[in-house]
Amino acid sequence: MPSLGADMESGRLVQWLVKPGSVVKKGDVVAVVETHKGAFEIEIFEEGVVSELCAKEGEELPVGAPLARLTRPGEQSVPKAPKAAPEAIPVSVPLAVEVGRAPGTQAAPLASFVQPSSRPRASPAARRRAGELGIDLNTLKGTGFDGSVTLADVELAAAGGAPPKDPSSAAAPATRRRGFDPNEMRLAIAAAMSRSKREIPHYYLASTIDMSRPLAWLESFNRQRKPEERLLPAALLLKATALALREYPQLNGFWEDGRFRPADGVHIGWAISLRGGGLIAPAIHEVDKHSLQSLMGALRDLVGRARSGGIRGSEMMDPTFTVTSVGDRGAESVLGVIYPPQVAIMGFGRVIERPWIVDGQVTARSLIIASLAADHRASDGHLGGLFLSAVDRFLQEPEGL
Amino acid sequence: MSQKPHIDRESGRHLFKQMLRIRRFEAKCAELYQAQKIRGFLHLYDGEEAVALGVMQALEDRDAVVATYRDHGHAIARGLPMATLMAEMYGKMEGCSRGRGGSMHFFDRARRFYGGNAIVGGGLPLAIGIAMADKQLRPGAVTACFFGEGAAGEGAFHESINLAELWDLPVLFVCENNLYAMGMPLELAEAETNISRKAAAYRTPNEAVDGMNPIAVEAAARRAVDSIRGGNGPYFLECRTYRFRAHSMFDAQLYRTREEIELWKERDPLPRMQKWLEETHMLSPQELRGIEADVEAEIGKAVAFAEQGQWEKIEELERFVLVDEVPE
Amino acid sequence: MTEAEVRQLVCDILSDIAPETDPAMLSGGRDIREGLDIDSMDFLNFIIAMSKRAGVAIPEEDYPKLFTIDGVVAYLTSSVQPQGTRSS
Amino acid sequence: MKELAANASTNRMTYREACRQAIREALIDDPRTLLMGEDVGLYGGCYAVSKGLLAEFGPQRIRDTPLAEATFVGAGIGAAMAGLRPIVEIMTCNFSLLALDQIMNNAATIPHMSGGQFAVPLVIRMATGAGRQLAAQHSHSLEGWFAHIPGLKVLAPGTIEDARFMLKAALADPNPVIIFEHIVLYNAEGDLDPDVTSVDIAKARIRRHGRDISILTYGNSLPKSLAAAEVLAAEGIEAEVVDLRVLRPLDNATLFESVARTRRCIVVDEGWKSGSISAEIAARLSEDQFFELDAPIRRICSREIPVPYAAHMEEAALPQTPQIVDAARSLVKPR
Repeated sequence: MPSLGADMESGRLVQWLVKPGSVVKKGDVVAVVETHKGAFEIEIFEEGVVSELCAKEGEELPVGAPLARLTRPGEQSVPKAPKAAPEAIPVSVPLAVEVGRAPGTQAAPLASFVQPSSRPRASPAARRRAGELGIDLNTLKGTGFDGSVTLADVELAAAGGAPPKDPSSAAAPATRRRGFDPNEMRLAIAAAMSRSKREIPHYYLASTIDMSRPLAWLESFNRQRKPEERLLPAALLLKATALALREYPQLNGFWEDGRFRPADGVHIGWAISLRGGGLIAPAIHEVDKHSLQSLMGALRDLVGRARSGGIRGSEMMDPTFTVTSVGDRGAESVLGVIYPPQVAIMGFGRVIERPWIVDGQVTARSLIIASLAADHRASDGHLGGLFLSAVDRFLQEPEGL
Repeated sequence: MSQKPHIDRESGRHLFKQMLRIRRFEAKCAELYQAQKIRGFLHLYDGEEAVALGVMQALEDRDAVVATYRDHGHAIARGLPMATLMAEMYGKMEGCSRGRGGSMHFFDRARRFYGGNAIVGGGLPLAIGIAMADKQLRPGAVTACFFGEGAAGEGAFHESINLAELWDLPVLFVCENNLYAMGMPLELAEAETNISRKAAAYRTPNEAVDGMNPIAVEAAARRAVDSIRGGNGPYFLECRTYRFRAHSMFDAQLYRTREEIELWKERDPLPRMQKWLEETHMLSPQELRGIEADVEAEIGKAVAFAEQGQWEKIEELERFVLVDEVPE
Repeated sequence: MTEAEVRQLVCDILSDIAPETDPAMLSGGRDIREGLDIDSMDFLNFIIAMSKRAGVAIPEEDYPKLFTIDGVVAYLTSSVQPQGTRSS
Repeated sequence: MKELAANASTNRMTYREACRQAIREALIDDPRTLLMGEDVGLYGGCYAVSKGLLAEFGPQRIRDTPLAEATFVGAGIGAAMAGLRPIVEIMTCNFSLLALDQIMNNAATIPHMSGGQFAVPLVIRMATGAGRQLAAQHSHSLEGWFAHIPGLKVLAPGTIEDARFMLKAALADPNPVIIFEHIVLYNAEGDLDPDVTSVDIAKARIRRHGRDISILTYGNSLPKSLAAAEVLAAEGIEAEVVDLRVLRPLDNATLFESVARTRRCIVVDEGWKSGSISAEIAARLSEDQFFELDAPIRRICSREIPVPYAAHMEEAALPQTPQIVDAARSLVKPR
């Protein structure tokens, strides 16, 4: 049972996606585990052949307990491996896309050389378009050759019309749940935030940032574009934060074993509040390296998957910093609580229109209150202030983001 | 058959000087090869000069030449400028093949020099075609096609002689029989070692001649060319000769003895010609020094020309893979 | 597109975006952002889907007209009519 | 006296007749042209393409050669270098192997190796392909081998029109051009458009337009592919059939454009799959058009065996229409 978070102690195996004899590769999704934060797809980080399933579906297991045994390539299978295994090895069937495919759907005979792949099976054209649109291929059901996601599938999905990969289709048992259990999540948030407030000496800083210029730029940017290409202010805020983090890496990392460990990339956890209560903050990877449009795509994808329960365990584990933004209907400011073992969290309030003094004149401007909560063990307030200034500076030059 | 050519002072010195040009040029090539100025395969013609020279003496500008990969002697005797040959071996653009062919592939359209061909026997079919075209477009022109005795093992040799005879084509087949196909001795390669007899089997007029004697080769070549121009179809000339140097630069010559080489060197056409010219008072010591100085100067200029030549631009790499027009 | 078709389309799209909700229960004049707890990202996804499936261009300044289902119906029935649906 | 009037009145002719008319026209148009090869004269050509030409043009222009492929092909090369415009016929492409040295080492090489001093404006025609129960030594499709060689142009007429007019374009080209005439097509009959008097030898042609999948093919696989497209159309799959026509240099632009539009592609090639022209096309598409593809590239080629004699075995060895249909179905409508 893998640990999907610092606060996870156990998980309940909901569903196996492999069986003894299945060939697995690094990155394949092999099982679904329910935790107090909801259901997660469990990836495997080894390759080989599944020789034994140790856990039964429905079983609750502590972190660290074996779920299955694997025979590495070249190794002898353990004696307990079922005898039927060899012919059961579906070499031509990629494990990752088995989900959602009707049983009995046969791989076309021409596909016999196709190797199992951990990636969702998608055509190159679909893959490129999905990348442009920021659509996660994992969420799509393929209608193309050998069940692959086609360009048309992606475009249909982009139009909002695609049936997402349906977890309750015939291939998956009806017991499988992909959403987040609000009660479990409440407990998880309680545990993590308690730990944070118990262990982390927070300090708080806030700055008011004049958003008139970035928002004007955004408006003109969006005016020439179709809805699916338009940006939200969130993309600007996120990118500016990422670039500032590159300048101040002391805020991007973890407090572990009594010392700060800088992260090796800017993977920002984006706080998404869920309807019906609860909150998750999965990672967007390498935010500093995204263009605004690809970042926007990633954001849309992430929010979409958070709604449908398609967040991967690794995404929950990867954030190196968190951003919480209340959006256009929230409070004026937000002071965050750090998610351990991270060392800082950025908060953006709602954009508000207020009198503001520019060049000695009082004028109406669009403002946003940006706040930083940081771990005083890892950094000091002076650095935090410089960081907030940097965020401001990057926002004032939106064309450079 | 005994039309002994008349050698006067001028023609004698000309033959000597031409052979000396080839010999000294190739000595320079060997030196430059070891200095790594020239690379690739380098096949030297030392000892065989009388063959190329004697045959070329009998040819006219309108005639065509198809050579082998041992083509320095053919090219020089045909009148290709030494400088463009040296530049070619340097791989320079000013080379006679733009630096694309190197030692084995000298070409010169203006002198109807259809290339050194590095596939043994590969030039014979070309000569057939050139002669076909000449017969229609340039009546009276002769195509001289050089090849070694090793080519007699190839099917193309037999096919070509047969076709030339069958179609009465104006081809002068010149077999440079130097006894070794690379390292393969003639008697181990051919059941019938008399090469000219193979031509006889195709009813082609043929003759074997001392290939170490430029005067004899020239006389035979003139007889052959006269016959061809007279409308009698092809002619086969076997020139029995010997190469003094190894097959190419990297050859330990395990296949023949030093004694054999020394024996043949006694018949080296250059000193023999020089001795004969001196004895008949057609070449004074002063004139000899003059000729040698001329040749050395020409070689020096050729090397300088090659050194100063330009490398073809890499952007030109694909140029002439397909051509835009037939050169005129 | 008839009014009923537009209403059905809006409900379909909202169901995709907010699967936990039942848009059909929403009154036509209610702000769907509040009624369904739709944030700005969801709303953008709503606009994208609406634009594609109804085949209309929706400029950003028109977003406020689409905050209610009634608004969407009015917007689409007026703008779809002259423009015609985009065939695919 | 020598006019094309004989058959000009009728536009309907066989592929064989089209080849013959093309040769006649070339011989009439240019005194430097001659036809040379085995049994092209008295016999009238192994496939009767040159029947009657000896009587019309005489033995200097219609030259029967001995069975000496290396030399009569090499002679064609030399003659082209020295000013003639020969058409050399190699009876069937399996015999071309005996002349491969001349084609590769001389024809394809000399223009470049001589620094552009010599051109080889030669046309070599050869019969290719299987389907007439000629067994393993007379049923090759070696187009791909020749298409491997820089310095050559390789043509594959798959229509009566191309059989009729490609030769003229090939003779006008200053480079060595090889024309592969498919033995099964010789009897094919069709109407010539009276307005067409020439064709290019540079471009592929779309023979049937479609939006769902591109079938790239040539030679005798063209009619098979067109037949497959008919079947598919009845099922609602609109296949585009692209006739490669020119196998070297390949017309990337037309192929890429078609595949980028349909996003799916089948290459049908009577050659063996390994190291074939179909392999080349598939490789180019994946190198340059990878992100346009919506399905894996499929190839339908001959089985990798010496083509057997027995009719049912031979048929099973070659690409056939049902295979093309099945492959298209699997790519376009997988379920």
